[in-house]
Parts: sequence; C-alpha cells; structure tokens
Amino acid sequence: MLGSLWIIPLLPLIGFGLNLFLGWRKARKSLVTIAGVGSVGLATIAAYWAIIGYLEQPARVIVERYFTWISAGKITVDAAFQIDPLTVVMMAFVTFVGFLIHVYSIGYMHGESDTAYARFFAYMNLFMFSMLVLVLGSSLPLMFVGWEGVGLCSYLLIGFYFEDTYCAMSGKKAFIANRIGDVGFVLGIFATFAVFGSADFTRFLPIAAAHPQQYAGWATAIGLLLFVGATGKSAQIPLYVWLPDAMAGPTPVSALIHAATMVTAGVYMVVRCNVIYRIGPAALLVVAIVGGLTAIYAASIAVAQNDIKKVLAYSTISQLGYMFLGAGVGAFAAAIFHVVTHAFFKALLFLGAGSVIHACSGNQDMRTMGGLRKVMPTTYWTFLAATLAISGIFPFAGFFSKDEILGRTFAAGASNLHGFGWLYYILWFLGITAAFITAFYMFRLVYMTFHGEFRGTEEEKHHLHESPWTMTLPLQVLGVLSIIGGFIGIPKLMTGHASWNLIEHFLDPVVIPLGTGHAAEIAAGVSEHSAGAGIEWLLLLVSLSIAVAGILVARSFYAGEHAFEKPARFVERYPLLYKLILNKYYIDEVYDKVVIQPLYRFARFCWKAIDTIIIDGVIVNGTAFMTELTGDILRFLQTGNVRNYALSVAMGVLLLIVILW
Amino acid sequence: MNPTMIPIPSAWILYLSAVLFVIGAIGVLLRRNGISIFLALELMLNSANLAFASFAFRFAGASATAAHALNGQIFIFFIIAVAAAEAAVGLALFIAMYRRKETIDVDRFNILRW
Amino acid sequence: MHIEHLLTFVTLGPAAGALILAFIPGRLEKVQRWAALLISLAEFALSCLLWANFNPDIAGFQLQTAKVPWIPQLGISYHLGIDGISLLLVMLTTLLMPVVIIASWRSISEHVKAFHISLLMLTTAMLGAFVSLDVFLFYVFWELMLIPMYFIIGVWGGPRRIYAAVKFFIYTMVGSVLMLVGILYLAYSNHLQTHVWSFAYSDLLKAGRQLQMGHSFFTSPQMLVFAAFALAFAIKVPMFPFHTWLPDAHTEAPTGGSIILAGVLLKLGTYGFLRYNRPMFPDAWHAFVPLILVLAVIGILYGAWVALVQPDMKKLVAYSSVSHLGFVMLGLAAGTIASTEGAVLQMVNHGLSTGALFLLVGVIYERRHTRMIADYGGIARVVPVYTGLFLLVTLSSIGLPGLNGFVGEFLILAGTWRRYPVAVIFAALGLIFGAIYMLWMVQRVFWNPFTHEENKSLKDINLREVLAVAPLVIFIVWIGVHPTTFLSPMEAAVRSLLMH
Amino acid sequence: MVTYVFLAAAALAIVFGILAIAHRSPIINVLSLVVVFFALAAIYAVLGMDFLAAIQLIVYAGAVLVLFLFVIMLLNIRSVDRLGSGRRLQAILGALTSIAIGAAVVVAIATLTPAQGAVAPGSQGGTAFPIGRSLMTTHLLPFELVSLLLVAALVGALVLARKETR
Repeated sequence: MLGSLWIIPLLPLIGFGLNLFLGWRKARKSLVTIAGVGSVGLATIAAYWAIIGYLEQPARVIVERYFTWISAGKITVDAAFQIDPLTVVMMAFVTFVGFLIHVYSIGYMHGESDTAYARFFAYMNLFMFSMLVLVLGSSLPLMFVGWEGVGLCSYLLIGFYFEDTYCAMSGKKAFIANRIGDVGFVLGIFATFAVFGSADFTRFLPIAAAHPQQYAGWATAIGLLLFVGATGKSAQIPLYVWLPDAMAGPTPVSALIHAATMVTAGVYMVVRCNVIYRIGPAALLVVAIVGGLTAIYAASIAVAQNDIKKVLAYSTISQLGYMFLGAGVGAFAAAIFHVVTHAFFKALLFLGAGSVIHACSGNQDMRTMGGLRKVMPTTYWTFLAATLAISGIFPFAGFFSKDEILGRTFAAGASNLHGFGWLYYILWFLGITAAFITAFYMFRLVYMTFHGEFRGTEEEKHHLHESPWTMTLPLQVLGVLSIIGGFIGIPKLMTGHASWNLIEHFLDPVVIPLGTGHAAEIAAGVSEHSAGAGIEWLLLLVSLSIAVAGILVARSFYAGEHAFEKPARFVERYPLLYKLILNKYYIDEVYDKVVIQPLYRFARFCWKAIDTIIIDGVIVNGTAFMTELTGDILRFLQTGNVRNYALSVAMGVLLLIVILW
Repeated sequence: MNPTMIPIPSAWILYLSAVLFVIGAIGVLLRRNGISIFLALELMLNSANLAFASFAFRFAGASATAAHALNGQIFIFFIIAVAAAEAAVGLALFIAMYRRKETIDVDRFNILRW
Repeated sequence: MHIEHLLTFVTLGPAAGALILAFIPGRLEKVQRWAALLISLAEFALSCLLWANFNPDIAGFQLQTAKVPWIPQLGISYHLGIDGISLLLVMLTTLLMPVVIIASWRSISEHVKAFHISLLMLTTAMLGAFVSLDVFLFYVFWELMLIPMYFIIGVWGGPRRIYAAVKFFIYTMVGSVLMLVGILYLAYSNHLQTHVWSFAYSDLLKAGRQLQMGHSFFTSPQMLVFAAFALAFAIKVPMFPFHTWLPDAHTEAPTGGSIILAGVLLKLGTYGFLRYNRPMFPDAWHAFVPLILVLAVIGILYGAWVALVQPDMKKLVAYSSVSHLGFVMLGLAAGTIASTEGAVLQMVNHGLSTGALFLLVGVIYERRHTRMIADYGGIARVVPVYTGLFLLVTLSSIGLPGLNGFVGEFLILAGTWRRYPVAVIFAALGLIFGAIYMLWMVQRVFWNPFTHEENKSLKDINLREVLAVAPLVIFIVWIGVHPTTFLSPMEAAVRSLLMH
Repeated sequence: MVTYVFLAAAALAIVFGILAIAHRSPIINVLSLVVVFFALAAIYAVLGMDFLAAIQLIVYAGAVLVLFLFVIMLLNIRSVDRLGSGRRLQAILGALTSIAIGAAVVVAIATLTPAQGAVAPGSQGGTAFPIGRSLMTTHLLPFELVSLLLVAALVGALVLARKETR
C-alpha cells in the first residue's frame, strides 16, 4: 500500500459516489451500508497496511508525487501525498475512529428513510476522503483541499435535517465561521509561497529551519495567518461559536467531525508547521494564549448547559484549547498525544450521548433524564470510562496527555520561555482550573444522566432501552481505548526511560531541529530545562487531586438525596453570573449585534442607496435624463417656421465666412 | 464678337452680383408670401449666375485659363435648368399648400415644429 | 481543409449556420432547434480540432489565416489568429453554445428561428472578437455582438426587457465609441511614423507603445488612448462603478441570454484589458494599476455585499458576477504570471460556474415562473438531483478546492500577493462574503421548512436539462482537479505578453 | 459705350430688384423681376455671352416668370404682406445678416480681385456653337442628368399640383 497512498482516500470517495447513486436509485439500506461502511473499512485496512509498510522501512518522510495540480509562474502545487510519523498517527486514529463511528451510524441512522440514509453515508464518506487528504497532503494547498472539504461535509452534515431552520442555519454558520478562518489560512499559504517559493512541507519547512533568524518576521506573520485558520476549524476564540450549534447534526457526526477528527485539524496544522511557529515565537505565544483562554472559557460555559450534546460541545472546545496550549508551549508531541486520546474519549462520549438520546427518543435535555445506568449498562460503563479519561484520572487516557501539556506549560514558566515566564504560569493556572471545571461538569453530566431517578414522562420511561450491538460495539472498543490509550505516552518521569513515551519518541522527526544561533529553540530546550523531578511529581499530584476535587464537588451537587439543591442555591445567590454563563456570555448575541446585523444593514445600504440611487439613479439614468432634457430644450429651436430655418442658414453662412476668413 | 478690349473691370460685375444677392436674401428672409420668397430666390440664383459670368469673362481674358472660360457659361446654363425645375416643383407645392389652407403665407405653415 | 482556413471556419461557421437557418421555414420549429444544435455541436468539434492543432510551446499567434485585404486604402484586412489565451476563450464560447441551445429548448417558444439566428450571429461576433488580429476587424466584431444580444434581451426577455436592452446597448456603446476614437488615433499615429495605413494588431501595438506619456492625464496621449480603451472594456467587464447595466440585463434576459452574457460577453472586457490595454500602453497601464486594483477590490466586496441582500436569484448571481470579475481584474492588474494565468482561468471558470447557475435558475423558473428566493424554501425534498447539481455549482462559485473556482482564485490571489499583499487581504474577504450570500440563498431556497405548497408539484430536473448542465459540470470538476490541461496552453502566451 | 450700357443695366437691375422684393403686389414683383432679367441679359450680351443672354430671356423671362404669373393669377393673390411685416426679430436679424453677408462679400471682392479691366472673350466665346459642342462632349453626362432632373420635376409638379382624389 505504501507507494500508492492515493488508494486510501480514494476508497471513501468511491463510497461517496456509490452512495449518491444508491440514494438516487432509492436503494435498500443494506446496500448503502455495504458501500458506505465497507469503503471506510477498506480504507482503514489500506491505511494500516500503509502504516505497517512505513514502519518496516527506514525512511521517515516519504513523499509520493502523482501529478502537477496547479502550475503557473512561480507557483507550483503537486498533487502529492506524504507519510511521516505525524501522518501515521493522524491517519491511524482517523481511519479507525472513523470506521467505528460508521459502524455505530448503521444503528443510529436506521430510522431514516432510504434516501436520507444513503445521503448520510455519502456525506460521511466524503468527509473521510477530505480528512484523509488533509492529513496526507504534502503541501499547504493540498492540506487546504482537505481543510475546506471537511468544512463542506461539516456543513452538509450539520444541516442534514435541512428542513429544520435551526439545522440549516447552523450548517451555514459553521461553514462561514470556517470560511473566515480559511481566509487567514489561504493568506498564510500565499505568504508562504511568496517567502519560501514553495508550500510543500518537505521544501519550505527545512528552509525555514535552516535560517531561523532570517525568516523570523515572516514566520510570525505566516504562523498567525495560519492560526486564524486553525481558530476557525478547531473552534478557538473568537471563531468557536459555530461548534455548539454544530450539535444540530446527527450525533455520529458530532462524534466524528466535531469531536474526534475535523476539529483537531488545526492542532495538526500547527504541529505540522511547528518550524514556522518555533522561529516566529510571537505566533507561538498567541497560540498558547488563545488555547489557554479557550480552555477555561469553554469549560466555564459547559458548567451551566442542560443539553447533553452542548455540554460535550463546549467540552470539546475546551479540550481543543488544551491542545493548542500544548502546541503553544512547544509540546507538539503532547498536543498530538492529546488529540489522539481526546479522539478516543470524546468520540466515545458523543457516541454514548447518542446512545442516550436514542434511548430517550431524541430528547437531549439532561434535566429530564436520570437513572439510565440501570437500563443501559454498557453505555453507562463505557461512558464512565471516557468521563474519567477526560477528567484526567490515572491511569485513563486523558490523564497522561493532559498532564503532559500542563507539565510542559509549567516548565515553560519555570524556564522563563521567551522571557514570558509569568505568562506561562498564568496559563498553567488557567489550565489547571479548567481541569477542575472539566471534572466537575463531566460528572455533573454523568450524575444527571445516569444516576438518580428518571425524570422524564412515563411514556418516555417505557421506551428506554439499551442500544443495538452496532452501536454498543464501537462504545466498547472506544471504552477500552479510553482506558489504555494513554499508555502510548507514559512520561519519562514514571518509567525513567524517555523511550517509553512512545508517541513523543515516534514524533521526534516531525520537530525539525532549527539552524544555529536561534534564541527561541524550544523543542530541545524545554525538556532539558524541565522543572526537576520533584516538582514534576508535585504537579502530577496537584492535577490529579484537582480532578478528584472536581468530581467530589459534582457529586455533592448532583448526586444523592439532596441532588440539585446546592446548584439551586448557587443560582439564587449569583443570578447574574448564572444567567451570563447559561447564555454563553451572550457572545452569539454580541456577534449578531456587532457584526452580522451591521453587515446586513450595510449591504442593504449598498444596494438601495449606493447602487440603486447613486450609481444607477443619479449617474447612469441621470446621464440619460440629462440627454433627454437637453433634447427637450433644444427641440424648441425647431419652430417649424421656414423663414426661421432660412435665417439660420444665412447666419450659418455668415458664420462660415467669418471662420474661414 | 470682336476681340476688342471691354473696359469693364470684372470686379464691378461681382459687386453688382453681391448687391443683387443681398437684395434677394433680404427678400427671402423678410417676405411671408411664398411666391414672393420664391421670386427673391430666383433673384439670388441670378446673382450667382452673374458671378459665374464675371469669372468666365475674366478667365477668357487670360490665355492660361481661356480653356476654362466656357465652363462658367455651361454652369450658368445648368443653373437655369435647375432653376426651371425648381420653379415648377415649387409652384406646384404652393398650389398644393393653397388648396389646404387657402393661403400661401409661410408663417402659417408650421406643423413641423417641435 | 487546409489548416490555415480552420480559424475562418470556426469563426464564420455560426454565421454560415445562421444563413442556413434563414432558409428553413420558421414554422418548422423543431427543425430549427435541431439544426441550430447540430451547427453548434459541429462548431465545438471544429474548435476541438483547433485545440488539437494548437502548439502550446509557441508564444505568439498561431493557426493564422491568410491576411486578406478588406479596405486596403486604410490598411484594414481580414486576419485571424489565436494564442493560448484566446484559445481557451474560444473553447469556452463554443462549449456554451450547445448548452444555451439545449437550455432554451422549451423556454423559447416564440420567434424560434430569429432566436437561433441571433444566437449564431452572436457566436460569430464573440469568436471574431477573440481571434481578430486586425484591430478594426476586432472593433467590427465587438460592435456586432451588441445587435443580436440587444434582440435576445429585447424580444425574448422579461417584463422590463426593453429598458434593459436599451440600457445594455447604449451603455456598452458609449464605451466602445470612445474605443473607436482610440483605435483611429492609434492608426493615425502609426501612419505618422511609418507613412503606411495599417490597423494590424502588431502595428498598432508598436504605435501604442510609442505614444507619449505626458505630465498629466490630459496632456498624455498614451493615457488618453488607454482610457478610451479601458472605458469600453471596463463597462463590458463590468467593473465597479460601471456595473449597473448588468443586473438589469441579466434579470430581463432569457436563460440562454444570461448564460451567454455572463459566460462569454463579459469576458470580452477582461480579455480586452489583457490583449489591448496591457501590452499596448505599458506606461499608462503602470500608471493606472493602482486605480484598477482599487476598483477591482471594491468590485469584489461591493458586488458581494449587494448580492447578499438580493431577493431575486438572477440578480444575486448577476451581482456575484461583479464580484468574481473583480477577482479577474485584480489578477490582471497585479500582472504576475501566476495571477494573470489565474485571471484567464478564472474567466473560463466564471463562464462555467455562472453560466451553470443561470441555467439552473432558469430550470426552476420554467417550472414556477418566479425567481424570488422567498417563493421557495425546503425544495431539496422534492427536487434532490437538482439540489445536488445546484449545490455543486454553488460550491464551484464560492471556490471550494477540488472545483474550478478555487484554482482560479488561488492563482490570482497567490500571484497578486507578491506585489500587492494589502489588496489581497481585502480581496480575500470577498471569499467570505461569497460564501455568505451563496449559502444563504441555498439555505432559503433548498433548505428550511417546506412553506410553499405550490412547490410540491415541482418536477426534478429532466434529462434534457441534465444534458445541458453536464458539460459545464464536467469542466467544473476537470479544471478543479487537473487545471494543468488548461493552464499549460496559455503559459507561453501569458509569459510573452507580460514580458513587454 | 459698353461701360455706359453696363452701368445703366446695373442701375436698372438694382432698382427693379428692390422693387421686386419690396412691393406688396405680387404682380408688380414678377414684372419688376422681368425687368431685372432683361438687364442681366443685357450685361451678358455686353460681355459677349450671346447664348446666355438669349436663354436668359427665353427661359427666365419668357417661361419661368410667366409660370409665376399664371400661378399668382390662378390663386388670385392680390396683395399680401409688406416687406418685413410679421415677426420683428426675424426681420431685423434677417436684414442685418443679409447685409453683413453682402458686406463681407464686397470686402472679399475688393481685396481679392484686381481692379483693372479684362479682355473680352474672343471668337471662342459665347455663341451657341462652342457651348453646344461642349455640352455634347465634355459635359454630356451632366447634360443628360439635367434632362432627367427636368422630367422628375415635371412629374413631381404634376403629382403635387393634382387635386387629391379619394
């Protein structure tokens, strides 16, 4: 399979075409299942085949060029795929998690009509294609193909129930928010072409790495522009607003696109372009700050949400913030590590939530759930595993990755990175606080959903059931991964051997060493300037105890006989704060009032005032009117009196004589 | 004709032509009666004829241009022919106009105005 | 057939076809339609032959016809030739003609004969304008375009067709008459220097380059002649603020007319800038680049804003044209090889995407007789295939990678960035607005609750309409995936054009 | 002698020219014009243009002006307007313009033409023979065209003057 990587994304693309055809012919669901899930399954096999092939040979970066995609002047873009450790990691979990979610969808989407079912799998396959192009693409433009492609699929899938205005609107919102980011991304690509002459990763990154000082300024600019794209795609401040609304799509979509894969594309991009960020440290700092702020900001909103998927959505934003925080302090491998573990547990959380929603006949409001533990044990236990993972409880997957990021952030503060040590301490504090909040809201969710007594109607209660095996099997697989997934990145601290941290070791080649004499050498720098083993152990304990504290607070608030009393009192005491958080700090409203409405009004002004009245009315038709008016006045010279005409002729003769004299 | 000197400067004839032209022009511009206008027009045509005659007369006197002397006279001939045609059509027009309005006062014919 | 005559056949073929149609009785409407379709298909086949015989390594004009004197006293002759740039546009034109004829199969039911004759004459005029190597001949073809288009809008158009047709005609005429003055001035100054009358492109090219640059606009012959040409082309493009004839013409024109208008006619303007203004008046061009850049960027943003609030689908697409052609002008103004190639490709892209959009709007208009967005909603349920096609074309129009629009915009912006990064930043905002107005329209037409009961009986797109839109879709994908097919033939031409 | 004849004819032409445009009676106008034409014919004769003098009398005085008389009598026009009646501005501007043109022409003649006398046309001059030969050879085409013009005028006059039949 290595040597023809193009087969991997092509398979889902074929599945897309087949499903479109099947949907058009209104074919049976089983056929669609074979085409839709089968193609992704084959792609997964192909991907792993390629990965094995890759691991068996010595080269660390292999670029396969197929044909010249765009070539004009100094701009050349090859249609080429690249496989390197980062691609391997991304491709491995994207195909695998993607496949599991496809399997899950068989059960989840079974109630849809034949055409809708085919349409769903068509979109999902198209998404897999785009996502694979994104991770395999060997240059920024090619990455952008996948980048926009996943955005398109996100649009289509969020708006899957297109007859619902909210769904249609949310899809559009997602696309446009992504588009805003994408504009930054393409500008970054243009700048890359202008500065380095190529946007192939294997060309411009080594050039930048070899001359860090020369390119520092441009690298900062490019890094920031690309990061604008990342804020759109990975839902960071200020473009995160689309992700909570994206929950309007079917739940497998939320799991696949809006939790596990697509939204991590931004992190992938930052890590992929780590050289650019490392030589332009201001950009890296921005990444860290945005990540840290997003982490705590989104977590705080999640606390007050009652929609189960909305909680998870804000949780995703918050976790993505962690990843950017990690990338921002130069812990690129840790960021990717968190991407992977997050893919496991967040996909699981969403699928579990989907299972719950499935059981509750589409209801997503946690206030009318409760006690589901007894009815759907598989869902409950797997969900709990994922919750422990995201809360950062040892030895679940999230513990290792999150702790790695926080530890590196603290280390950055300790080593006074870029001279902004205090800032990194603040970021670390934000991160650790967000970890507390995360543990709190996740267990709030668990208690409200699975514990206590069912609070819905009798009819709903009667309908409660465990999901079919196509849905629970992926839950179980992901549950196992959520438990053991963290072991690919056991810190050196625990084992004493750096090589036990498999993922970091594996991703080492991605972080290209910089040329000599650069002050902002981070990759090697931070780990060597770590805060010392004692402090590291302390940090570990702090984050663990913080997580446990969060769980305990949640328990005292939402579990047991006096559940919901404390929160109610809290709301009574701080009504404004509660309202602010419940309404997500009114950011949507602010955007609407400050950006959208003025834009719309301005557009109307352009049309009605500038276009219709000034340009067309006054200038264009005004000219026509003036012409008509002149004629209207001049026609009075036509008296109809022959003698007047004769006089005019005589005067004309006189005039001619005078002129010709 | 005998080739004796005729002591009339050709300029005199031109002056006469100019005076007649002005008289004709005044007639055209100041009369309202269609037929009178037409008469004045004929006077103007004749003044032009006279100018041609003057030049024909002058060219005939100089050997270099003698060959063209006839052209002036030929032109007068053609002008007379055209004037005759014009008079025929013009007078027919006036008859037609008179039938319509019982007058040939040209100020009364102004339906072509604005 | 001698290869030398190929271009003559391609150019005058439709006119000959029109002549044939003239002898078919008008009441045999079916025969008329089929004949016109066959002629246009033959045309396309001929132009494919052109493509096959084209040598992409030659920068200059090739496949030239013999130079036949037309008005020898003034050195005006019949002389045609193509380079990589005009080749693409010729292909676009001949591709769109059958599409237009198929698209008009049902919607044009009156004066069928006259309609097809007009279309074919229009084709000859457009092709002629693209391939003329004699500037006077170019002008004749240029003006000849107006007449059939005037009839197409004025006879088969909507309720305000007379207003739109007259506006289109006079507005365009105003510009082109000034261009005639410019052409005459060029020929005259050429005559002054060489003492030979000539209207040949190559001669006037030299004459234009030698025109003086004065200290101010009004004392500088080169700037004045440049402006005379530029005005004609700017109106045709149309650049902001000369664009207001376009929405009227588009809304009132029949579907076929809109396709041709957006697909090819507007390209004549941008083509003129590239073929005449840029190489003929390099100094004046240099002086005017900032203005063109600013107008292009304003056009991109302004067109998008105005499109955002249009209640009428065709008007929305019309304003989106203003926006898209702003990109083309931006690429031409920047003048790097990449941006220029992108601009030429974007001309083709716009022809395909906007042509397809007009076609698809026409499809639904034929069924419901309304183009108001508010009269639809949720119709994706009743017309799924149509929705899919419309969505694809929409995505191509907003520049999704993998489809044609992206390649053009990418090259334009990436090429422009080297020289005018600020302009690119503003222009790139147009990409956002482009997505907003297009997707908002899609949402209001295809998604959202199904509110209008009368839409229930809407029939999905039929085979004929699919056949009409299929060639466009094929090329939309083709250019998106493998643009090299279309970029490599123009490479040499663009390079040599920019060298001067 | 010749000079006196010319001066007398010129005086006659001017006086009767004025009468021809100024008198209120159309009949008097026509008859005055006859006198003018006779005077011009005399000048032609003095200049040696015999043929022209003859056709001036035959065609103009004899045919055209008689046609005018016929029409005036047919329409029974007795007296119409005075010179310059009606529109005052038209009259003033008309007179001024005419005089200005005349003055300009006079100045032009004075500055451009030598004042001395000229030789009379010799035997090649103004008899019917050289003119006739020239009309039949050099000027044949215009001559034929004039015949066409006269036919057209004839037909046109007939059509215009015909009583309208419904």
